[in-house]
Amino acid sequence: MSFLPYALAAWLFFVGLYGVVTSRHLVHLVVCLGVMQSSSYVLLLAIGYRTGKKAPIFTSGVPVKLGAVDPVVQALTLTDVVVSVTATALILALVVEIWKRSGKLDPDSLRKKET
Amino acid sequence: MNVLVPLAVAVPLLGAAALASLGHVSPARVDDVVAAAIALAVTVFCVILIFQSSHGTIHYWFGGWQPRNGIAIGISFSVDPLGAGIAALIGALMTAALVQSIDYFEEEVPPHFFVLMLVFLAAMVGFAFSSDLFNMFVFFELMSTAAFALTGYRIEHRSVLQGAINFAVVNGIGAFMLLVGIALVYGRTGALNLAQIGQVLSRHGPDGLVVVAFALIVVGLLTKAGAVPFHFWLSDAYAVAPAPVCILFAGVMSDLGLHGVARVYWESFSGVLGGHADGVRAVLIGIGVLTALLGALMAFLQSALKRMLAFVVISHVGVFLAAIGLLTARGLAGATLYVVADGLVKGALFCAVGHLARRVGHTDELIAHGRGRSLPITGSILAVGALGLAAVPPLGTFVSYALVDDAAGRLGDRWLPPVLALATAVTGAAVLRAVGRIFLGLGPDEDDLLVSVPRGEEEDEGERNAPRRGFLLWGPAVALLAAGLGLAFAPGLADHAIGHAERFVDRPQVARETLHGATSAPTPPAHEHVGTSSYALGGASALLAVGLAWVGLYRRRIPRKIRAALDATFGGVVLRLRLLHDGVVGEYVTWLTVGAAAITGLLALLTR
Amino acid sequence: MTRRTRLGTFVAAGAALAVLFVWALTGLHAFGDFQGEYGRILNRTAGSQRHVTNVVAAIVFDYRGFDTLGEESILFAAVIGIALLLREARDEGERRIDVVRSDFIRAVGLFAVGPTVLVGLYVIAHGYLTPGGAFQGGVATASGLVLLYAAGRYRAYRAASPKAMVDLVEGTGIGTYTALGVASLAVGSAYLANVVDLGTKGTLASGGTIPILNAASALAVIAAVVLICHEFLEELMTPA
Amino acid sequence: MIPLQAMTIALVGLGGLAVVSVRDPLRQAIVLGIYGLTLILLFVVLQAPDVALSEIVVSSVAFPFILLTALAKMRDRR
Repeated sequence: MSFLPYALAAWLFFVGLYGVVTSRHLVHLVVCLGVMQSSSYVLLLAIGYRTGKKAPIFTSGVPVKLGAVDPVVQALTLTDVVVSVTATALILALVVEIWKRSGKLDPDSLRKKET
Repeated sequence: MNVLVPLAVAVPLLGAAALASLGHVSPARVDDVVAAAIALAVTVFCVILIFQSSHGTIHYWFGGWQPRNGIAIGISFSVDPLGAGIAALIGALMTAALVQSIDYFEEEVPPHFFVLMLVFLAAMVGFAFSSDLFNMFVFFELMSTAAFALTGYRIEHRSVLQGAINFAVVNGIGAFMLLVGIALVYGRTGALNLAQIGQVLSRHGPDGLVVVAFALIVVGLLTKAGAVPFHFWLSDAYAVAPAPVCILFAGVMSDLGLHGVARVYWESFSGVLGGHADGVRAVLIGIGVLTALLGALMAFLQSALKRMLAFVVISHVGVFLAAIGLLTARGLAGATLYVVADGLVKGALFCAVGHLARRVGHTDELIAHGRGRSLPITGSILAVGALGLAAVPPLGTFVSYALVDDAAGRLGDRWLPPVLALATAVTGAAVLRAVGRIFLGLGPDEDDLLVSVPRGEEEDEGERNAPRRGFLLWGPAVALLAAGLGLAFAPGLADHAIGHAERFVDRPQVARETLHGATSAPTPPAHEHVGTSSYALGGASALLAVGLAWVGLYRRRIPRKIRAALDATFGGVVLRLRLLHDGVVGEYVTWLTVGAAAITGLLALLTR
Repeated sequence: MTRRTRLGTFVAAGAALAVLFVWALTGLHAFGDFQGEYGRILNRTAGSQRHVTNVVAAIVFDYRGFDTLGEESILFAAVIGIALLLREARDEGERRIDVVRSDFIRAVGLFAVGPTVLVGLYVIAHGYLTPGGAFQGGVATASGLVLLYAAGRYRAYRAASPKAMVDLVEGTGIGTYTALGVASLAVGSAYLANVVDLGTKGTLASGGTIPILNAASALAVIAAVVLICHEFLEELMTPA
Repeated sequence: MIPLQAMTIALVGLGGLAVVSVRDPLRQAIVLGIYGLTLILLFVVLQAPDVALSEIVVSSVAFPFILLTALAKMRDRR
């Protein structure tokens, strides 16, 4: 049982990757990328969790020696969330642009034409 | 405390913020000149840092958070002459690119372009200096974000859209693999500082977690570098970005991924994996050789110059990776010098292609056949650059090649230098062939062997107005080429590089310096002597390049029987290779998965 | 490559990679039993060293404040990138009028604008005391402005977010963050060093430069979200 | 591990699968919203309120907004 959260991270990773590879719609593809990203949030937070400990916020009355879950992974995850959301927005802008220029949204239809 | 270290990142970011706020008010040319001045300043900072750090690596702790009791609690930059050299290359290429942009674009360039260029500059310099694993990831992402927006600059072309989306998706997944690797490492060591990770990891032997984490980090970085089979996005993206942007992409961005691999291996993993260095070596050299050869072959099959140069970049990434993969100080020194010299040459080539595009309106050698006759300077730059690619003695790229040759010889890998020489020869030949067609009108103007892109889909097509000042278009190319090839004449360059590399690979000492503030004893420079065999190989590579270029031009003069035989042997392979690069992102991601599984699996097998 | 071969190749490689990945994961500590030194030290010392109650905020804006500079720059680059990608000349005359919505939704939406912005600002202001901070509060505040659109007042939304102004705010946010670092260089400290008086723990005036960096990031986030939404809205409002 | 944790983990796992398997983008946007809720729950359970708050603003405001605007735009033609 103590492996379950890590397994969840692995699950989301490969489910998302599968979605990206098989996607027939660029917006769907972008959302699948988002699922993959969430796998890294889960992995980071699961790694830093400590059973029985609270969040790393020591308002008055919470003694420091009680300890808390790892705050560093939370800071890393915060950065990760911002990074992946902005990346998603940027790719989505590109998708809109692709649709405007070619009217296509199936990634497979963007096959290169060579001569 | 050295203020130049943070300023090398902060100044371009401040400039970007200022241009974003006020750039709409000022004319584009003013924005451009301001950005170029900032890039020049960063270059100067980095050159000064090369000298300042040659007496000992500079460790800079942001926020003043020095390690307490040997445990890092903040983020640090480690600046050594090798890293500073690469950073100086970044600054120089950016300066050249921004100078060229003054006259490259016909339209009024929105300030966004320069803002992104400056952010891109800050990101690359930060990545080159950072010695914190997560901070490297942040700069890696920043680099990608700025870069793929720049790729999409000429959004109106179909191939641009395809190149940008492939870039974004494949690099996004690569970055994700890097992050997962970092998470695994943090779970094991509770540390993010490279040196400290190395200290904790080396207490135990390698197990599944260590090997897989290392593999995922390497896969992420190699995706950026464009090693086979993670290279597909690269040839699509570099072929469509505006020429000044390509100067950066081709000259240094790819190679930064390799710098990252070297850094992570030596500072963090060389202790724990040191007992299995042979396994790691086999994998890295294997990917390197595969990349070098495949890239060279694909470069030779292109007729569009930018696409060809994109494959040249891939091929040379393979050469550098093989050199780093030797896992010796000499190999690393050779690779780093090679990255700098070759980066300047590739930057010059793209710069010259930009000039050609601006003057002729086409950069496909079949379409532009004979139309470059009026541009002798551009033709000469490309021809000399092509010989530089082929490591012709005794110029800059050759000196680095000779170091790699020597490093491989000392390990007993005598087969490696000739293979790498073959790759460099083919890349040189491809460019020479194009020069022959475009600038001298040699050979026929059609060739069914070559891949060409349907008309109307390349970024740089169409008739152009003659620029007011041609000089700004080709001048930077001359400067870059002179710098790259002239590196050979910097006294004792190789000797010093080896000395600094020795310091770089001494993990326990680096850790003592980083975490406990120990001072480093300067390593005496080595005494490197270029052997005759290196001259022979370099010369052979250059001759082979000229010969193959001739074959490429006058293929029809080869007796029919030999041609038919060659066709039967290689035709199928070539066709299949061409079909693989079809621009479908789902397939590219599949290949990324295959590559990741193969590298991880092989590393796991070979380090057991 | 046909879709079938692609799927087959992917499933085979993916399965192999999955096995290796799970193998790596088994090398991690048992869930809930993390022993990492880094976080422990910060949990113990951040309160006394930085006079803040939220350790995560202390990491984000102080111990690893340089990461956050990078993060804000990514946001900045993405905004600029989106503006560059979608820049194409949009014809000013052809824009559509407001999308008609029911008056009820309009009223509810308009009613929500004020509170949303207030909540957002509150979350920003208390980021280093309780959960929250620049990003969370920034997005909430910006969404208040975007609510103006949801309430059917596209024109009101446009009036509330003139582009050049927001550009200026975005540049100022990221510029302030970077410049603060340079300021600490000027007084002889390390880049982004916390050189301001740390104040009393548990109050808004605590943490030295942390609140200032927090505010600078919040500016950047609000402007970034408004700009991104703006670009997408402009796309939507311009007929294809 | 407590049952609450196990339950949330199962929910997130199912949610991820659902997001990927819904192929129609508009429906997928809705499923994504629900998936976001499960993630928020998990982050709260893992004692990460800062991250949970981030995920709230991302999955309830930022993501739906750009996703729906983009989809609305692309509904126009064809």
